[in-house]
Amino acid sequence: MGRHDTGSPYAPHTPAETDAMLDAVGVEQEADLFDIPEAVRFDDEFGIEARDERAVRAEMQDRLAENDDLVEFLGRGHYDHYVPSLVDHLADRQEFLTSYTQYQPEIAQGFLQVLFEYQSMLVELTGLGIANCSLYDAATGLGEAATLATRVRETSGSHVLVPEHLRAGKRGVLANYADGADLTVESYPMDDGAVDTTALAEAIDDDVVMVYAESPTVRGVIEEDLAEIGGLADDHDALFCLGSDPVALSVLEEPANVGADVVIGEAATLGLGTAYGMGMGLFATREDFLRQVPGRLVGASEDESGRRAYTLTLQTREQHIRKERATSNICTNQAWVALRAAIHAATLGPDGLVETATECIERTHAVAERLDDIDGITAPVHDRHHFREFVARTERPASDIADDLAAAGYAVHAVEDDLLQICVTETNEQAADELVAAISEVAQ
Amino acid sequence: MGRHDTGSPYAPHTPAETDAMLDAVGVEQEADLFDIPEAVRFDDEFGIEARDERAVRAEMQDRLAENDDLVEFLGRGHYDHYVPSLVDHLADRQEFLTSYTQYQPEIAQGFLQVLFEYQSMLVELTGLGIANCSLYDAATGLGEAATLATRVRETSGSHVLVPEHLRAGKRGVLANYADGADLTVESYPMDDGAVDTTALAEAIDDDVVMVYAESPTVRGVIEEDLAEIGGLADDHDALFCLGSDPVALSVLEEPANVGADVVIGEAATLGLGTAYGMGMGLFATREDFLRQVPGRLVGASEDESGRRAYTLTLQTREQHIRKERATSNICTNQAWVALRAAIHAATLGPDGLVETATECIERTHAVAERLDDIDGITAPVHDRHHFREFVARTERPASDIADDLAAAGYAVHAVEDDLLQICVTETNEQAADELVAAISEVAQ
Amino acid sequence: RYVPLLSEKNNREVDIETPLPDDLTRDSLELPDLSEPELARHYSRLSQMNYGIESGPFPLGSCTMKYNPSFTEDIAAAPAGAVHPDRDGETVQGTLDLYAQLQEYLADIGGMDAVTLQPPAGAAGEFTGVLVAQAYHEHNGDERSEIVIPDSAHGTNFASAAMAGFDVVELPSGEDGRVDLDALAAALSDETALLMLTNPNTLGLFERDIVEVAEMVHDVGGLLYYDGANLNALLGRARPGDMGFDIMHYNVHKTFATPHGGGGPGAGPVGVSEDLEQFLPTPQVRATDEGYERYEPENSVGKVHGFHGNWLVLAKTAAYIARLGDEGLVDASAKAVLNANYLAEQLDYEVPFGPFHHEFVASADDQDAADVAKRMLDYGVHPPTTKWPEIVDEALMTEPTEGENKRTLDQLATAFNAVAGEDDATLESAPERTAARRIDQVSAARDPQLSWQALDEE
Amino acid sequence: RYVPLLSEKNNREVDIETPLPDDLTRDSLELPDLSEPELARHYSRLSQMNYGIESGPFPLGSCTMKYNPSFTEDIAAAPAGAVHPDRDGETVQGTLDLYAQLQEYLADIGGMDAVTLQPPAGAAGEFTGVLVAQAYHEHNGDERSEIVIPDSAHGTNFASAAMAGFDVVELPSGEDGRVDLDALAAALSDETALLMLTNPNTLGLFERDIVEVAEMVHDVGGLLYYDGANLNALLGRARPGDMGFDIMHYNVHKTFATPHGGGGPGAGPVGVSEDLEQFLPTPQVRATDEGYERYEPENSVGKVHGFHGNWLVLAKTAAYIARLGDEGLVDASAKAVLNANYLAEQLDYEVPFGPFHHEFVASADDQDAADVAKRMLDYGVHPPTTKWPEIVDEALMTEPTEGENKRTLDQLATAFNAVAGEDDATLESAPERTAARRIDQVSAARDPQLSWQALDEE
Repeated sequence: MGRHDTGSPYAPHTPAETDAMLDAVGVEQEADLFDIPEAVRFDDEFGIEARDERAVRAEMQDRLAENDDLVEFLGRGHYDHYVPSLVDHLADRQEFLTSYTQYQPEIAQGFLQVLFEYQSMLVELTGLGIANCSLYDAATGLGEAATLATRVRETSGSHVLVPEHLRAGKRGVLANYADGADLTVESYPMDDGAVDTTALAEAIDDDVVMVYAESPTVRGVIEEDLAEIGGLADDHDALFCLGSDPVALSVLEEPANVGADVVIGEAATLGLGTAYGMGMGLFATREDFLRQVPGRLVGASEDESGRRAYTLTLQTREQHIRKERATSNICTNQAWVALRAAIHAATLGPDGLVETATECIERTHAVAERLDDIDGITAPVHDRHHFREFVARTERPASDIADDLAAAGYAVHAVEDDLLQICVTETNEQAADELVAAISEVAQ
Repeated sequence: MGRHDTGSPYAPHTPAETDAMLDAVGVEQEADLFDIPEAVRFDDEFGIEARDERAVRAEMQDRLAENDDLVEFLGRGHYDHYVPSLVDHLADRQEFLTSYTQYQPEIAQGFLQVLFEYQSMLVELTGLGIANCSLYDAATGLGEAATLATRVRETSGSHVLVPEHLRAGKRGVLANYADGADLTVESYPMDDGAVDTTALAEAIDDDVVMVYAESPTVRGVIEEDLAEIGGLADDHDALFCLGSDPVALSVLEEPANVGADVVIGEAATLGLGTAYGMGMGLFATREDFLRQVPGRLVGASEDESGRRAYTLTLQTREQHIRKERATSNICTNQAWVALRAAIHAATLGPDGLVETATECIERTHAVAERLDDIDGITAPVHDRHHFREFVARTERPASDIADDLAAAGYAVHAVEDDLLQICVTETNEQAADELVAAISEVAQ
Repeated sequence: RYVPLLSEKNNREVDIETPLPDDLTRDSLELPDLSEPELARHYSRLSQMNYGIESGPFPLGSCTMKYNPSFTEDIAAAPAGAVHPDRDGETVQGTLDLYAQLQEYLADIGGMDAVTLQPPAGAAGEFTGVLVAQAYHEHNGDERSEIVIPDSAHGTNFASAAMAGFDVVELPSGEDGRVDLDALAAALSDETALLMLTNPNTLGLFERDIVEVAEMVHDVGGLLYYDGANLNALLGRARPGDMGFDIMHYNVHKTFATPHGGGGPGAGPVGVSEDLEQFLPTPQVRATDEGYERYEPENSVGKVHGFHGNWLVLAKTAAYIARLGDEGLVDASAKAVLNANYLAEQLDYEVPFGPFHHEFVASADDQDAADVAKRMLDYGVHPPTTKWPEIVDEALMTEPTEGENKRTLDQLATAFNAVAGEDDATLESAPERTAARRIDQVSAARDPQLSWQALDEE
Repeated sequence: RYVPLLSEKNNREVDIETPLPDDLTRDSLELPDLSEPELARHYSRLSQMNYGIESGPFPLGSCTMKYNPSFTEDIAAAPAGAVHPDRDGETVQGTLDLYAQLQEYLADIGGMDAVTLQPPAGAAGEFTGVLVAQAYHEHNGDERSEIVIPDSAHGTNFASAAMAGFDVVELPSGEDGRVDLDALAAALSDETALLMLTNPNTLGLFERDIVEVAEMVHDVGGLLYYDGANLNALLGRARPGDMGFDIMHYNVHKTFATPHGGGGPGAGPVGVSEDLEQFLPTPQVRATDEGYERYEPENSVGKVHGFHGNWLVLAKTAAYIARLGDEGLVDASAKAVLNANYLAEQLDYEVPFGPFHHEFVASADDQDAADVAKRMLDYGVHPPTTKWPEIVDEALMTEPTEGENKRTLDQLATAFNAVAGEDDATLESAPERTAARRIDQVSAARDPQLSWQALDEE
């Protein structure tokens, strides 16, 4: 309002200040400062009308209110766990939220320590020696793993093997990363929702640089043959990259123990909740690959007075120093989401994490069993252990059922013609009874 | 979760710590620390089941969602102005929100400075020399003004005069404060919504210790004869107490210029928005009464190094030192709301404040005129200038109309059998057209 | 670390032009005029010059500065709760439900029969309680003029009694720091309207003779008032109602963890026994077959707040109690008492009296307690309440609350004990390590400068 | 000011028991186990050891650290926006509407015809742009192997080009710090897929010959890529699309004030000319008669993010642009450029080249630029970017942004100039006044300790 009615409300200049500064610089007007050839000057308008803060809030919230208010039973790589209020309260402090990358560690010890703690938690969860302090998401993490594989392998190779059941978006991102490294992506078959290790053994050869598997899979199946997969990869000097997430890792066998060389996954399952797919890529790997790791690493050191201090380290791997020979082009990452995940994990503590994970097994099992009782539904389709989610076979077309459920107020995945997928966490479990009832209405 | 499943989640003790501490104290168990006679021990349960954070949030929010979602055109002492996001962002910082009263000013300079700035803003708005840094609300401020009057008057008196149009709650609080000071509260008449100064002149005598008037009044009328009222009070050695609020004061004549000795009012019109009546009492007065002021005062001083510093001052007026001879019993006040109001005022700046106030005049006038065009409605009833709100006369019973409007999604006041009261600010103006249309539907 | 006043950064005087006649308006308004980035830095910086409960321990005796769970803020901020106080009860059933539930929670916890949520602070609760007692006696045609208060009581007790027009009879503490029954007998008479008692008292001592005290007061026709400032010591262990108290207030910003906001807002709900419900402020909330309704108690004392009290604070209170439940409440008190006892055990300062509960009062003895406090600032902790209650020489009134862990208590003890060993000169020149050094409060009071306008006039 | 690691405060190992067979689960999990009050203090304390945009000026060149309006956080936090990425488009019309609007805002601002919001950061935007260029050439049956990049460009340009399998041809800057047309002519060939350019470049200089540059690149069949890192200099004054750029990315966490989050999340939307829309990642969002829908562009490069990009960041971007509007955007650039010019004018350090726009690169000359930065910390301000771009000796790359007022710029200048007059010894022992003193980065890299487990092994 007032003098801030026009122009940017976030430019503090009073008219008198502006005049004094123009004088000091020796120009008459702001336009004179722009050294832009006439030919490319823009003299038109964008036609964006400035609105005050209240109006923008109202407008944006009204717009978002156009989203149908459905109870979501959706997963497949993006999960909704309850984020404790403390996470928002602390992460929103301006000293964290509005800070820059820690190029001046002496005034960034707070954020650096949180990232160091995040890395340490991931080291515990994965059993691997190194975790970086975030990539964009699980998909880009998978892409980075593939390029890492080409760098650490002694001989070149041309293939990456991925499971038949894989989120298309994740495979798509991998393909783009792989392409630049002259790799092609190929699928190996699965059997009843898990890796068909016999088929994998046939598919793999020395031209494979990396084998990727997930546990839980995109369908929520807990993989039982990880060590065997790791062994197969090892036999062919291929990296074994495992996809998982921090909640699952709190109870599942440590990836390091099944031969995983890299763990990637969606670490925003802690810290973020449902965010239209926004995530945060976890990336952990063996210490051998230290100098090939993509992304930022925080290390402990000392300051001049001998006290422990933290700093970004091994930056010579990064693009701003190594340019086209960098381990990755990543610069801005998801540091603040990593901070949120770390605070969330700390708030849960080991008991809370394990309890959350255990519920992801028990609750999912219970809901699947109840659906199986409904005529026209078989659940779970895969005779496996599940985590958070499972697929159910339908007699009616799955997409028709999904549409009917949407009309009734519930969102589920229709993954194939006759397959629904359902994800249950603590944030939608209160509506699970209603969902089961709604499905029984529309199953036939 | 985990070890925090039972007991208070906000008590950090691990079992081992608890044991070590019990050992150090020399008792076997916590119960042994309580020196409570058997006869009054409580061995029962409250029956309150602990719920986790998520469950409490869901439960409370579900409960509040039982409130009907009406667009409110309500005022009469509690107003909804848009509170900029910055206010929440800053006021919620734990250093402000969770701090205590500033008994150790050396580590409370931040809050003290904000309160000092709040006081200063109120000094500018009222023209009076002193503003304290908050009372509970306007009503308790009025009560405190009455007891101040008894303390500063040379001779005792037995009456306080208040206007005929006065919120019952405000009068009720005043009555309780007055009673203890052996005062009775009497009304003087109003004429067409404003003070009937002739009648006031007749009502006042030397037994009156204080005359109270409001501008804007509870009906939104801007009082035109304040100086005359002030003169009448002065003639009888009575204090003139004026009720107003910071938004109105940003354009209305300074209270000091019309002879006000005390200004009270609702200062949470800045900083808080609709809060079920929660408010913050502004209290400003002449410097003569410095040592009789109720509530906390922040003063500027210096620290040992000669730098300006702030501290609570004149605490000898207060109950913790002066006990029953204190100027008030107030201890915990509304400091954080004062901080919010100060930030809100600063965010608006002088232009924004004046613009907000001007809109309270123009917008209200426009809506009243449109209602006046409706058959069955006369508005405004009072041929006066209005601020934020006005009363309208109805042909149908006002409460019937209010009920019909509630059914249509709008809340208005039915203040008398044939009077509706309507308040318009920037937060409901977008629905003013709809309200006018809705009223035209139900006016007859 | 000096932050200029907003007015020193940029003040601006604007002319006032409105649709009103000029004689109704001011000519101009002069206020700070700064942009949002400047304001964000200003207040963010000031916040960094302030000590909150997340900054470190805050062992202010009688203040119960415990951790404030952030989730309660989210509940208070729920848009559905932002309703106008004049809304028809039928249209705000959610809010009334929450009020009804909180009334019930508090009644259960205090052993009371009815609770009003209207008083906006503890002292307002005291005043309300005194009004209720007054109304009770008047209702019985038995006007009484005196309220009896122990010398160790909070100053607000005295002030609240005086505000309602009562004479205060101060009761000297016994040698054990508790109520002396002989002194009480001497103080009581048929003019006694009320005895106001804090239990455990401000020394942290439980009034062991509470049953006798109640009998004595009731025998002369008086009522008993419980000052809830120290209720955090007793949750689930003992209830004021069961001890014979007729009226009590709750300091929700102490016992129930709502943030203190640098001085407020708090809330001071008042509980009463069945007979006194009729005198509570209006409106009360009750459940009916059709939902919740507001009603006016039969012989209500009227209003103690313009509307319905401090809603935002009450919402946080309800959330905190629901989060803790029975077990959490009991545990909170247990750990608060354990912490106080543990800390006292570590101190070099003498701690007279006992056994104490949630707080204790150490004596700085030949040191100046206020200087001790300033010096403790140099050790990075918030000091205790000082020089009060007066029955302990150079009192250091200390209440760690349940929110501190053993390590923090040990740090606090280290700070206390370090200061205990220092000389007067060191203490007098403290604090040395804070943003502001010792502030001259004497000249601040002698020549008060209460606004930037006053500074400008210098 | 040392805060122990969470694991040093209390770690706990819990046994794992689940309904799963034991061989699928780990035996135990060891993680910090602390209560909420302890955690609140831990992180609150750590935050106080960090410098944010509300702590003071942040003149990091090429980083555009401007004030982040807090209201955009409220919009991002709106529950109605918290939807799953796999929701049917028909059920998330609000979200798609916002995407469509932001696509349009950005297209208008950049002079582009279509925009994808999928890239989650600026470098991801570059990679996306390179993929689009690659797809374009391949679509034309014209595979090309080289990308030309000036030596003053951001390191990410080189890395992004390499990631997509291109060879990088580095273009030496001309004597005036801009593109040298002769050098460009030498670098271009029929293998040139793309020229990646920052304009104004990292020296703050507008590429005056941009029209000729574009012609030359297009003449050899190449495309032009605009690195949006410095777009804050040009809002409403000039548009990359009008200069001949075919592809560009936007750094919304720079130009459009979304908070940088200590390293992210950002978002790096990519705009393209009409011909290239067919290659954008999938899905795109468009308006139809029935509302908004997602669709896959005809020859899409596929995915660059697993879902739909950094939604929370994009919501803030849209809110910021709507708040400013045309006038605000133009003013933001004007003030950013004015601030840079004003600040440069006050410095004792030499500032080569010019005229510059939103940033300038001063030379510390015979001082070590990194030491200068450390010493500036002692003056309470954040230092500029140092030692880059390399074409200025001991570069101090400085971008104050529009968010600073004259007083703050004067303070910054005072800090710069004070340091300019200090000797090497003073600089080398800096910082002296910060929580942590100079940190040993060399041994951190030589013997990396990247987890508390690694520390424990020591």
